[in-house]
Amino acid sequence: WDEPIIFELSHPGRRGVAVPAPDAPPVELPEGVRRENPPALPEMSQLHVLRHYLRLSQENLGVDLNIDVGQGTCTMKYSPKVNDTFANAVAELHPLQHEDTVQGVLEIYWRLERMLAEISGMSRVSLQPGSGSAAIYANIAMIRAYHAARGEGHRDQVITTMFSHPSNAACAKTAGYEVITLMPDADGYPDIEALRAAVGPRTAALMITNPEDTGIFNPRIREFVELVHGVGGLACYDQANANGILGITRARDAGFDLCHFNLHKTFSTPHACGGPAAGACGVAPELEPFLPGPVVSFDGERYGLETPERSVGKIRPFLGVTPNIVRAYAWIMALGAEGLREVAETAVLNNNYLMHQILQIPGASAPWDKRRVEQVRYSWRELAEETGVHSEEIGVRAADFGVHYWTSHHPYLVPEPFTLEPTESYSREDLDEYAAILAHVAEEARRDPEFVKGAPYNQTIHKIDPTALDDPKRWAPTWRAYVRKHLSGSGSEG
Amino acid sequence: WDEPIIFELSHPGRRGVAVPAPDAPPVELPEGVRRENPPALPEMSQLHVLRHYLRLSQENLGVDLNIDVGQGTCTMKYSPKVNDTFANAVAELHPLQHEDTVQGVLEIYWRLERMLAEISGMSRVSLQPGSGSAAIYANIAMIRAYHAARGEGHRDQVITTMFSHPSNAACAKTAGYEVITLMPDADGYPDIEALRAAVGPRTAALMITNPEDTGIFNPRIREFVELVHGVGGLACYDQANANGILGITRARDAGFDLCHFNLHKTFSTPHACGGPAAGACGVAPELEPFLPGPVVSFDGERYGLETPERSVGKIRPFLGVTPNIVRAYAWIMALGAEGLREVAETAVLNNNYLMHQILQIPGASAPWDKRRVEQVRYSWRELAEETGVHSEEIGVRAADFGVHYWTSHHPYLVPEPFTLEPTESYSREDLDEYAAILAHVAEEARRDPEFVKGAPYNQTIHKIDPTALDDPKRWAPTWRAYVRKHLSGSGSEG
Amino acid sequence: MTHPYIPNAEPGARASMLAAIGAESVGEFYADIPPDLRLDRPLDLPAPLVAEHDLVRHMRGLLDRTTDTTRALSFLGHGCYPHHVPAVCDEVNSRSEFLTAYAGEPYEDHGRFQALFEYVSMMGELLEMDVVNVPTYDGFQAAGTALRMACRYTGRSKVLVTSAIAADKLSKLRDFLAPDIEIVLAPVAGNGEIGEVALDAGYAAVYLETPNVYGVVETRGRELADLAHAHGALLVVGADPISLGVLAPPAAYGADIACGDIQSLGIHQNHGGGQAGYIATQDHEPLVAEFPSRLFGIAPTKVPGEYGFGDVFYDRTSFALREEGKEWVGTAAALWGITAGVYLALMGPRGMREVGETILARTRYAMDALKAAGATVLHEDAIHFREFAVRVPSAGALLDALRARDIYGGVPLDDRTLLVCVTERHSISDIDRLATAVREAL
Amino acid sequence: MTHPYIPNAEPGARASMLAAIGAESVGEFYADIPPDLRLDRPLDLPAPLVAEHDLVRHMRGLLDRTTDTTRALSFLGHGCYPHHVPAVCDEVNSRSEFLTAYAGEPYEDHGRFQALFEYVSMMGELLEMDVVNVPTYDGFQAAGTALRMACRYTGRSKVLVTSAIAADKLSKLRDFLAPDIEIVLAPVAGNGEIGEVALDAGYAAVYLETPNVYGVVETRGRELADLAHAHGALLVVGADPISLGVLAPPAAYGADIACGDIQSLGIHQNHGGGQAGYIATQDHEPLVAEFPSRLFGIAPTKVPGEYGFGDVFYDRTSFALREEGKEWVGTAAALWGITAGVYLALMGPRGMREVGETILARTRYAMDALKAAGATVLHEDAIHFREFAVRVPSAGALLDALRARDIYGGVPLDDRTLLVCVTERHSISDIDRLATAVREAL
Repeated sequence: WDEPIIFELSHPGRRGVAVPAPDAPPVELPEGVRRENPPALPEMSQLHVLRHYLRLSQENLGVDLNIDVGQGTCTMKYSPKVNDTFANAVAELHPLQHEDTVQGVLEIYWRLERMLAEISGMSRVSLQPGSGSAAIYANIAMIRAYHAARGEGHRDQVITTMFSHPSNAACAKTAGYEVITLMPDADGYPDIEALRAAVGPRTAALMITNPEDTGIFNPRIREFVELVHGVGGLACYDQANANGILGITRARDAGFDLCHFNLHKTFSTPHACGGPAAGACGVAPELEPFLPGPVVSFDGERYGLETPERSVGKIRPFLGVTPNIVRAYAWIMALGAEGLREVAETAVLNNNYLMHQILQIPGASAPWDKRRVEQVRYSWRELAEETGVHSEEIGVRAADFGVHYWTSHHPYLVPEPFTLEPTESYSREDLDEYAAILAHVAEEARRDPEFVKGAPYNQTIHKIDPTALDDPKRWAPTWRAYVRKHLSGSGSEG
Repeated sequence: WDEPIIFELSHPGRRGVAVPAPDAPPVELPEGVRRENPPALPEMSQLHVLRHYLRLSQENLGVDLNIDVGQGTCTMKYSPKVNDTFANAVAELHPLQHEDTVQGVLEIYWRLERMLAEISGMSRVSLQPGSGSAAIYANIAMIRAYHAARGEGHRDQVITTMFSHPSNAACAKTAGYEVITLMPDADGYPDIEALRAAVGPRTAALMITNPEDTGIFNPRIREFVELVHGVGGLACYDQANANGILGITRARDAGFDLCHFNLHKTFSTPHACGGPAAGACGVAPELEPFLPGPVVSFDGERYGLETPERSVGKIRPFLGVTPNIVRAYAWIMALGAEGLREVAETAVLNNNYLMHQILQIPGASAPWDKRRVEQVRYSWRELAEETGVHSEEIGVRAADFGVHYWTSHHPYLVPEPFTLEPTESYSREDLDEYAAILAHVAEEARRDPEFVKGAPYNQTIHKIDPTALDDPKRWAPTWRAYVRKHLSGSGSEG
Repeated sequence: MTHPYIPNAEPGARASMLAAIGAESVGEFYADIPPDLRLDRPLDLPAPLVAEHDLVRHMRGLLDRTTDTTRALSFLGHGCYPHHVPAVCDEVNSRSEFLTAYAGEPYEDHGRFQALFEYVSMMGELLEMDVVNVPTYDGFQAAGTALRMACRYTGRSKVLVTSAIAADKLSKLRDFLAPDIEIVLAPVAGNGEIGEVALDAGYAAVYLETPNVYGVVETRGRELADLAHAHGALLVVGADPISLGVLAPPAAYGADIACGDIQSLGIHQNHGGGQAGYIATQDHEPLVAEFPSRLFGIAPTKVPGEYGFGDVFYDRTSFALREEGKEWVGTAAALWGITAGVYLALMGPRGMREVGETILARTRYAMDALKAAGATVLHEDAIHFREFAVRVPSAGALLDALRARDIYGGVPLDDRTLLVCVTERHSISDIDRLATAVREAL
Repeated sequence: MTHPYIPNAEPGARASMLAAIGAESVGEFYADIPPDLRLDRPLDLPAPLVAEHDLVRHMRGLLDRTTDTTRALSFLGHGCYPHHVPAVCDEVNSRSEFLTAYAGEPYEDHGRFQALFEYVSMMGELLEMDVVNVPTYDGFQAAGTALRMACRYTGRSKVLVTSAIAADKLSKLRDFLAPDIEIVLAPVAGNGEIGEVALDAGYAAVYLETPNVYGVVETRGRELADLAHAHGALLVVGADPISLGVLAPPAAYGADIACGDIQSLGIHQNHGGGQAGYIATQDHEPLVAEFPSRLFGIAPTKVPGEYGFGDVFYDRTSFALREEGKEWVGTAAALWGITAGVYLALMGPRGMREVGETILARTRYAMDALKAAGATVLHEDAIHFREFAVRVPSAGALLDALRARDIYGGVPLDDRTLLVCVTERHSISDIDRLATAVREAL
């Protein structure tokens, strides 16, 4: 489809949906309060709005459509369709309904909390955060409240690692902490000597992922935790990469005080173009009083809501992203303990199989000669040196074959990175096909680098000129800005 | 997508959904009753089944995706999404539930029946038939029963017209009638002299469409009806083409004894790749006793079911295609009398506007210089004579631009036909775009006929070799037949 | 106000289009409709609910006055069955691309052709037959057509039909075969199976169903096939495909035509709107020629190795030949064919076997439970699949008593006989709940 | 049995893959996990419901123990609103392509980029502002970030916040701004609007909401903008976009940043899971630089006339700069942005005006009706949009009495104050029903 911008489809006088008439006396509004000019929204009939968005949807990929192993760290897995039907069943619930009218939903919260407590080894879990990053933030807020409650508000440093998600650093910073980032050592592990040097009386917490986004499991993780505990800090586990270790090893068993899961990663809720998602914060007993409120309580007969004594307050409105809570609960119920372990083992098998295939492509490598758990950060360094084609360009060209990948978060410590995480959802044939596509593109890059750099050829649009997006004089974050800067001829900046 | 046949995606041992375990003692089956060899169905995980079908869905058009004015006679219109939600609400109703437990659905049947009675002028309506053709068959069954009840079982001829849907002829034949088909006269109307010659004591009924599939309204329709009535026959109105005359003129007002509507055409239920659809038979009082059973009754308080005294019996199982009954009812409720008239007038306006655009394309014509109501059967005769490109080939090439059309039913009385029916759902811009595409393809045909004949170029697959489909030695109506004839090497016919 | 469904009703668009055509008003296009046929008043219809929310409220008000089989415990079957519908089936058949498409060419509608070809192909595997039609309306129509096919094929006009068949279905067969085909009914034996039959050279076909209307699995298929063939007749078998993971397919014991309804394959009950019919034969040209329905086949394209699809032997149909075609063909139930294909692909051979085993076991469990509860189970020694009949003092009274307990106890076949349906959706505790309620009510 | 969600759990696939890698068992891949960290027992979780139907039964059993706002008459709002959701909104956001996509490039995910660009563009029209973010989590987060943006922009660390704000939202602001920003509360005047405020040069921003927590529409926006600007501070306004068809957008009276929640734009209540936040400013580079969220912009491609999309000024974000970026960015609520775009496109300018008029009129009608029913309506003379507060002897007792009549009467703000929400979904007869019940209960 060559689908115009929606404003170009507008025709005055049309409409897509009608609104109930007031059937009560109209209300007069004083000048300045009433809107003067109608907003220049599109005017379209219902079919035309629908057609536009259906066409746009077809110009999008998704786990359901492609072999989505290329968004490493994101744990792209099958989100069962049946779980969407459960999520839809809560569509018309209001979050402030009386507890008596939502017992079934509260029970789901309660049961999911108990399950995640068992999976992590923690004692209580908050399901309020709207995503993994929000859960990281909630954990930091609890850490801050914990230290403050103990009169240790002077602790103003958070330690994290370079291969942990940037939100660990960014949330800590937002919460007012100084951030210390441990770089990988020669073996690819976070540098324990650097940690030793960093910990001290100012240490509030260690925020660490394991396995990190490289897919390498840090076998000395307990030592890391103990070093931080030794100086009175807390240890907080970013379990975004939990998919390969479900039922294998648990956060609390390594000594962590807090952890979080991304329900949209490990527990299969859909990624939804980037949310709504859901996060879960698990805590050890000493942090329970600080959990965001409310949490669900159960007296053996009835479910209720209560706010912990020293709660950090609200992380988001209401109880949580209930549709995703329902989905995650249903997903675990469909798998059980044995199933979760099969998820983990299969995700790890798939990852190691894919790594085996990828490493046979000349020019591809996986820095550090270590075992990997559920994902691998690969490098096209050799290929880029040989051909001048960068990892991003190879990824774009791969999209011409119906798959794609993500390079990695900045900074590119691994040069020319690409990060693959095949999860348990994909079949061997999928992995073979994916590897074959990358091998083909790598071969193309060798044969005709300019061709690969010119990609895409097979997509809705062609290669974008990105320079306009970083130039305040030309950037157009909305259509009205575009019209003003590029179509009206004035070109002046607002 | 280059999506394999589903059998090629099978991997032994996988499955897409699990089944509840028996948890009761197994039942032994004697030899010959138990299946011996498991069926060679595909074995796939759930995501892979889903992905396969989602990809196939993307390789399909639909009213929602394209400017679907090209399936003339089919009345492709917008089927409102909100009506699907109502249809889904009856998904778990069983058709033989006690009447007390389905009062709301029975009321919808009752109310829709009253609406269609008002729209047609008939006194009662059966909503049982599963489609327009089934409704035609039901009408013929009632005609047969009516004559039989009057001791006139000797009437063994049904008269129809060449531009009525083939099902009128085919259903009459199936019901045991000899079929007499009136050809169009020089003006494009069904030949009234031929009718005069055809009617007689053997005449059971006239089955006629108006406007016919040419889009021409027969102004002498009442004379046709009277001629048939004059010999004791019944007049039956195929209202497949009612979209342009809703609220303008009614079947009963022209004297018809029976009529039918296609709810999936005029009343917007979705075409669903070719069903489930729904038909409605309207009858005058003298035919009420023969209606298929059951019909819905209403005593002022409660809705019930009853079978008319001399009912022809079942046309299909149960009451009707309830999801579509619900949709059609909701569609009329959203429009009301004024809205239906706007539907008709806009459909007619769109048709005449499109005709105006199409007739400006060199090589396109609309045989018979008559006004058209809601559709037009056009001809590429001139273009075909000039270029050798046939109408079908032009339609296939048009598909490369995201639209398509249907030629017409056989025989091609209008040479090189194509039949367009724009309905009320399309905007002026849609019609302009559609006409522009046809103009472009016509121009291509002139410039490079072989190029157009080689189409498609922009579809999932390329031009099909149809010869294998009519050759018993090579045809393969199933994958197992294909494997046997084409892959196993034996090539023998079963 | 311009209605959201009618873009060109907007006065500006309307005026500009009229101007482009050179017409004064829309009335001009209606000039051929004589004045005495014109309706001179607005239609008398309820005031419209143009605002979508008003419509939703109205419809919800009506639809809430129903109590469906998820809100009661239902044992209703008799031609429409409460099997589990995998969510993926609904996901696929609600896709706009499938739901709103119709009859495009094999190119722009490649997906529809492939999905339907795959459906017939999977049905072919289940049935062990090479030719399966794109779905016709329902199992009733499929049976009627199958018998007409047999008559056309043999040139005969008499069929032997089991009387272990639903009354409504027989009503449909009578109407549909009426003009020229005689129906002779075969008796039901004491064990619930088809009884002794005698044939002569006038018969085109023997028609039996398995499981039959009483849920009884016929065990003499091979014998009846041999008998029919010995008299030059065909064996036509109505079989529910959901049983064929455990029961032998009709082709295995010699049936010439199989037919039935596919509603059980991933399609909701839909208040009876989920029916769709299949007809299947071997790849025997003279019999294939008698199909009225469309048949989709696989075909090569001009690119080597690429598949396309198209109509097999289109010239059989009434689309091609009007009254000279075989019966008629129209819009039937294609979307349910696609859906049944999704179901079969999800289930695979194991799923089909398991669902059959579960239904067999639970049906037997329910028979035992109801017997223990005091009902008389008919044909107790026969093999039952999914349904069985019980004799009670008053079917109506029992059903009323059960309904008061939110149980839809079964379909009354007559005043004293109740047909009870048990599927994989009914847990043992559901069946126990029924049995307890029956015991209390009897 | 191979689980339907895990294709390679099939033992044959597993063995062949291990063989291809040259590994003996999956255990090898876990060699880096020290034995003392290994869980030496299975997780203690409920027995799985692998059969989809068993899961459906289980979930339905839980979910049926809720009574949602279609089964009761609900007047609950307070941050989550029962507006009508057009069916097309649900159709689009349930499309697999959108629902299961994540973070592809502008090429293979062109549709996502365009749909989100269109969303921000339509919001821009509604707000009369040129820069709108890809949705953040919710209106709480949007307000917190807007205030942080104002502080970063002005280099100050004190904000004046209206106290006519939801307690939970204030709790979030306190936590989120805690480490370095001081919150000063502005009083509420007798008419329910923000009261008199005094500023000094330490303030980064004045924050008000309209309609505010009491449903009162603020009328002194221009005055407060001028006051803030006179002190070098920004005016930050929290506004519900559904009101902006009739109410002046914040930009019209001088607001520098607008923010709020878009749940009202075509998104179901979702038990509070339908929230999504917007933040908007004019196209003023230094202020744009303070956005932490992603901004999508339109860009040319190498084909003249073709549009593409991409991130505007990506280097602001924590994705690019980790702790040196602005706050953080992660998975927030993009699908709700797409949905809100669909809603705005369906409604158009007329629909947005009409829905505003209807809500204004019905809110006033409800205030009059409850007053007549004996409740004390607070801020009666103010303009109310969608919500108003009433004083009653006991909020809890009244709510219980109403709930017994299947009415969710409102959200208690304290023991004696009830917040009542009226939208276009509430008919006059719904309101009358509430008023009657209130009269009877008081």
